[in-house]
Amino acid sequence: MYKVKVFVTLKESVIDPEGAAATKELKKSNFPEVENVRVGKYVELTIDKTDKNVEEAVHEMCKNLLVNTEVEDYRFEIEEAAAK
Amino acid sequence: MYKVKVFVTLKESVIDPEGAAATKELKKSNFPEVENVRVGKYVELTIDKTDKNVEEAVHEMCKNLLVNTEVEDYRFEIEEAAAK
Amino acid sequence: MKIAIVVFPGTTCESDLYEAVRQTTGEEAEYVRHDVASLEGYDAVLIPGGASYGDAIRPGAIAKRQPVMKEIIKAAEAGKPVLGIGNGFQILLEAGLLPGTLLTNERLKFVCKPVKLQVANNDSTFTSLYKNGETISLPVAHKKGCFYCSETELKKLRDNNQIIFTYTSENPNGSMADIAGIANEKGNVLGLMPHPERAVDELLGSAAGVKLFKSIVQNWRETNVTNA
Amino acid sequence: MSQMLEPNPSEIKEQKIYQEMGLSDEEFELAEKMLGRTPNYTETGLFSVMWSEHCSYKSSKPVLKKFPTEGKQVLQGPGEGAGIVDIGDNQAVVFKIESHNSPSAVEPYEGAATGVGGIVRDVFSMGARPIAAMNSLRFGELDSPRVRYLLEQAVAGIADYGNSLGVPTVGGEIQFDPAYERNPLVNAMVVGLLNHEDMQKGQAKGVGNTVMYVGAATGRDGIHGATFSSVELSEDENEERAAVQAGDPFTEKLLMDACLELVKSDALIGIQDMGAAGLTSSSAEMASKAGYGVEMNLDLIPQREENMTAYEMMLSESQERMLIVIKKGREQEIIDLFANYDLEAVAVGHVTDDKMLRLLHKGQVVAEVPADALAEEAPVYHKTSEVPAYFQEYQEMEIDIPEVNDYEDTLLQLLQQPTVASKEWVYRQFDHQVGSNTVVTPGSDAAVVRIPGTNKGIAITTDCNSRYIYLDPETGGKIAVAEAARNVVCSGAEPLAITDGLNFGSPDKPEIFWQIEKSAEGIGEACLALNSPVIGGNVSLYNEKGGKAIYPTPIIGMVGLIPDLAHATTQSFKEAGDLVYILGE
Ligand SMILES: Nc1ncnc2c1ncn2[C@@H]1O[C@H](COP(=O)(O)OP(=O)(O)O)[C@@H](O)[C@H]1O
Repeated sequence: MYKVKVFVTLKESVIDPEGAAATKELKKSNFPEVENVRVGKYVELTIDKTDKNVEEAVHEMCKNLLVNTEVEDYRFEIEEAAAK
Repeated sequence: MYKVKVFVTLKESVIDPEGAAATKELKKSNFPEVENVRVGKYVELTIDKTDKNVEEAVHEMCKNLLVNTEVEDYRFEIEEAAAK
Repeated sequence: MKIAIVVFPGTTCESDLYEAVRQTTGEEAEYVRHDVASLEGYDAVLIPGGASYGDAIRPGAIAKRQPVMKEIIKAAEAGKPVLGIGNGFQILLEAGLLPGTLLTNERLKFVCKPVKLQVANNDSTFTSLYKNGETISLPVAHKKGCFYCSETELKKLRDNNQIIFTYTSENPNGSMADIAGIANEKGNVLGLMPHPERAVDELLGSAAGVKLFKSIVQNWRETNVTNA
Repeated sequence: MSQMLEPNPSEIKEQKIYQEMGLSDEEFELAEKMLGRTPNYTETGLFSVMWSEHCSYKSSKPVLKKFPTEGKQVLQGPGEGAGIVDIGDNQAVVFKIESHNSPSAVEPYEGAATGVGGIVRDVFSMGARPIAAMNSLRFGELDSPRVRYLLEQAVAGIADYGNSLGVPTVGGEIQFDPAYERNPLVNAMVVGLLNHEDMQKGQAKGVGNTVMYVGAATGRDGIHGATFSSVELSEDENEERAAVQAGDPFTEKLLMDACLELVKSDALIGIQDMGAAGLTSSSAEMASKAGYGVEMNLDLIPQREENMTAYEMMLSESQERMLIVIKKGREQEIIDLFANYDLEAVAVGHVTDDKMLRLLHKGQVVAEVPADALAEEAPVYHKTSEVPAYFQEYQEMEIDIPEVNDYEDTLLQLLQQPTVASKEWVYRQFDHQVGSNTVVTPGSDAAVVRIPGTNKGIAITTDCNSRYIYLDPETGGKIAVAEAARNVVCSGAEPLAITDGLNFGSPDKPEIFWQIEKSAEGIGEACLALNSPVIGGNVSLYNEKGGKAIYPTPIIGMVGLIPDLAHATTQSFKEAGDLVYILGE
C-alpha cells in the first residue's frame, strides 16, 4: 500500500485572489512581516497494492483529475506503507 | 526570511464530499486501487525577518485565519531561506 | 426601531434586505460599513448574504476580523436581535456567535432554488408569528451551506430548542439533521441559509419571509413596552 | 523577455516577426506607411492586437452594416462598450453579448468566468448597474469526457463569478452538437439599468486631463488573447497556454461599485474597460473616439510581476481593470473614492492634442503611434463569398418527412436529447434571484426582471438554432430573431432591441463568409420587420479546429419591455380545464 500526498499550487503567473486577501489581512492584523501567501490544494490518497508504476499512475491522476495543469503546478510524495 | 508551508486537512470525523467524489471518479476511470482521497488546503507564505518566535506566529496565523480548527487539522513546515 | 444592515466588501444582498425590511415593517434601516467603530443606537443588526472578501480562505473568515464584529458581538450580548442570512450565517459561525460550521454542499455545487422549510421552533424573536411546525417556502442560493457540528453540539442544539428551521422535503446541501437555521442559547442570534428577504413578495414567488421580519419588530416592541 | 532581447525594427521586418503576432505582410506595410517608419517591437504589438479581428472587426465590418441600428428607442447604437435603449421615466437599459470562446476551449472555468467579468465591465462602464446576466452555450455531445469537463467547468466558472458579483443569472440557452466538440461557444450577455444623466462614454477629451488606471494590477496573463481569438486555434496547444487569464470576482465587485459611484462625479470625462488588448485598446480607442491623443508613463502602471516590458504591459489582458479620464486637478478625489473600496487609482498619463498614443517607459519614448491608425483606420476587408456546395445540394433535396409510428417512444427520445431536456442542472448553479427583482426565473421562455421601484419589467432571451442557420443562413437568421421575439412577446413584453453574438468559422473561406453575410441579411430583415434594431454585439470568427468550422451561430440576445408586470406571463399550463390554442400557421 502507498500513501500519496499531492501538493497543488497555482502557477506563479496566475493571480491568487485568495492568497492576496489572506496576505493583506495577516499584514493588517498582527503580522506585517508576512508576504506572498499562496493558497493551493493538498490531496492525500492511498493506493492499494498494484502492478502499475505508482509514480506514473499518480502523474496520470494529477493530470486527468486532481490538477488543472493550465493554471496549476503540482508535486507529490509517495510513501510505502504496510497494508491495513 | 522563512518559507512556511501549511497543510490543512479535514478532520477524519468530518465528511469530505470533494474527496469522496474524487475517489469515485478515479476508481471509475483507470484507478480502481485508489482509496480514501481527502482534499485539503496547502498554503505557502514567507515571513520576513522577525523577532517573533516563528513557530508560535504560524500557529497563531493558522488558528486565527488559515484554519477552522473545529473541522480542520493542520501541520506546517518552516524553512529558513536567504532573504532576496 | 432602528435596524443596522452590515455591509462588508463583497456583500451582495444588502439592498434586498434593506428593501425587505422597509417594505415589510416600515421600520428605519441603515447600511453600516464593516469598519464602523460603534453600533450604538441600533436596535437590531442584520448581516446580509453575498461573498464577503470573496470568500477567501473560508466564507466569513476575514469578515469576522473586521472592527464591526466586536460591535455585533456586543449587540448580541446585550440581547439585541442579530440575524445572519447566507454569508451572514457563515460570518456568525466564524465569529463564534453560533456553534458549528458550514461546509461545501454535499453535491459540491452552488444551489439556487426554492426549498420547503419547517418552522421547528416558533418560540423565538424571529419566528413568533409563524405557527409551530408550519411549512414555508424560501429560496436558497449558496455553495457552502452544509451545516455540520459535533454530536455533543447537536444534542445541545436539540435540548435547548436552538434549531429554528429545518429542510423538509428536500435537503439541498447535506446539512446535518436537515438544519437550515439555528439560534444561540439565548435565542437572540439567528443564522440561516435560506433567504427570507427574497421572499417578501408574491410577484417574486413567495411572501413567506414577511413574518420573520415582522416577528423581529413585534417582539422588539413588546419587550420595549414592558421594559419601559 | 527583457527589452534588450526584443528584435529591432529591421529584424522585425526582415525576419517577418510580425507574422507571429498575427499581422500579414500587407498589414505590416500599411502600418509602416501610416507611421512613416518601421514600427519597433512594442508598436508592432500595438498594431497586431488592434488590427486583430477581435478588436477591429476588419472582416466583419462590411457585414455589420447590414443591420438596422436606429429606432426612436435607441439612445446609443453600436460603437461603445454596450448599446443603450430608452425605457421611459428617464431610465434606460444597457446590454450587450460577448463571446469568450477560445479562452474557454483552453481553460473552461477561467475562460467562462472572465467572459462574464468582461461583459459586466462593458455594461457598468456605460454608467449602468448590471441587473441581469444570461449566457448562451454550445458544446459537443455529452458522451465525450472532455466535453463533459468543458461543460461542467464553464458552468462553474459562470456561476462562481456571477454569483459572487450579486448579478443574477436569469437565463440562457445551451445546445449540444458534434460541431462544437473542439470549439465550444461561451457567450455571456449582461443587462444594466441607468438614469439618462449617468450615461457615460469611453472618451479621452480635453488636453491636459488626467488618465488614470484603476483596479487590479497588470500581469503577464492573456498576452495576445485578442489575437488568439482571431485565428484558428492551432494544434500546438503549448502556444496557447500563455494566454490563460484568471478572474477575481471580488475585485470586480469592488470595481463595479466604485465605478458606479464614480459615474455620479462631474470629475469624470470618460471611462472604458480594459478588455481584449487591455491598455492598448482602451487608450487608443478613447483617444481616437474623442479626436485627441493620450500619453502614458508605463512605469506608473501597477504591476503584479517583475520586469515587465512595455510590450507585455500593453498587451496584457489581466482582468478587472479600467481606464478613466478625469478633469485635471481632481486626482486626489478619485484616489480617495477608490481607496474607499480598497482599490488603487493611479494617474498614469494625460490627454494630448496631437492624436498620438505615446508611451514612455524607463525614461524613454517606447511607442508613438497615431491613435486613429490603431483604432479608426484599421484595415477593412471585403472578403469573397461563395455559395457552398452543400447548400445547393440541400436546396435540391426532396423534403422527406419521417414517419412516426410510436408517438410516445419518439417523444421520449426527443425529450432525452440533451439539447431538448431540462437545463435545470445548469441553471440551479446560478443565483438567479439576487437583487430581488427576478419575476420569471429560468425554466420559462424568457426571463423577466422587474425594474426596481417600478411596476415595469424587462423580458430577456437569447436564441439561435444554428442548424437552421447552417441549412439556410438567411432564413435561419430570420428564424433566430423571430424566435427571440416570440419568447419575449410570450412573456408579456414588446421587443425593444437586440444584441448579437456572431460566432462563425474562418471568414477567409468564401463559403463561411457567405454564411456570415446571408445570416446577417436575414437577421437585419427580421429586426426591421419587428422594429427591434441591433444596438451592439460581438464577433467571434475562426471558430475552427482541424479545418472544421462550427455551425454558423449568430446568437440573438433580445430585450423587451413589459409596461405592467401584472401582464407578465409564464410558460406553464395554469389550470386543468383551460383551453389550449395553437396560434400562427
Ligand atoms: N446556459 C443557461 N444558463 C441559464 N439558464 C439556462 C441556460 N440554458 C437554459 N437555461 C434556461 O432553461 C430554460 C429552458 O431553456 P431552453 O431549453 O433553451 O428552452 P427554450 O427552447 O424554451 O428557450 C430557459 O428558461 C433558459 O433560460
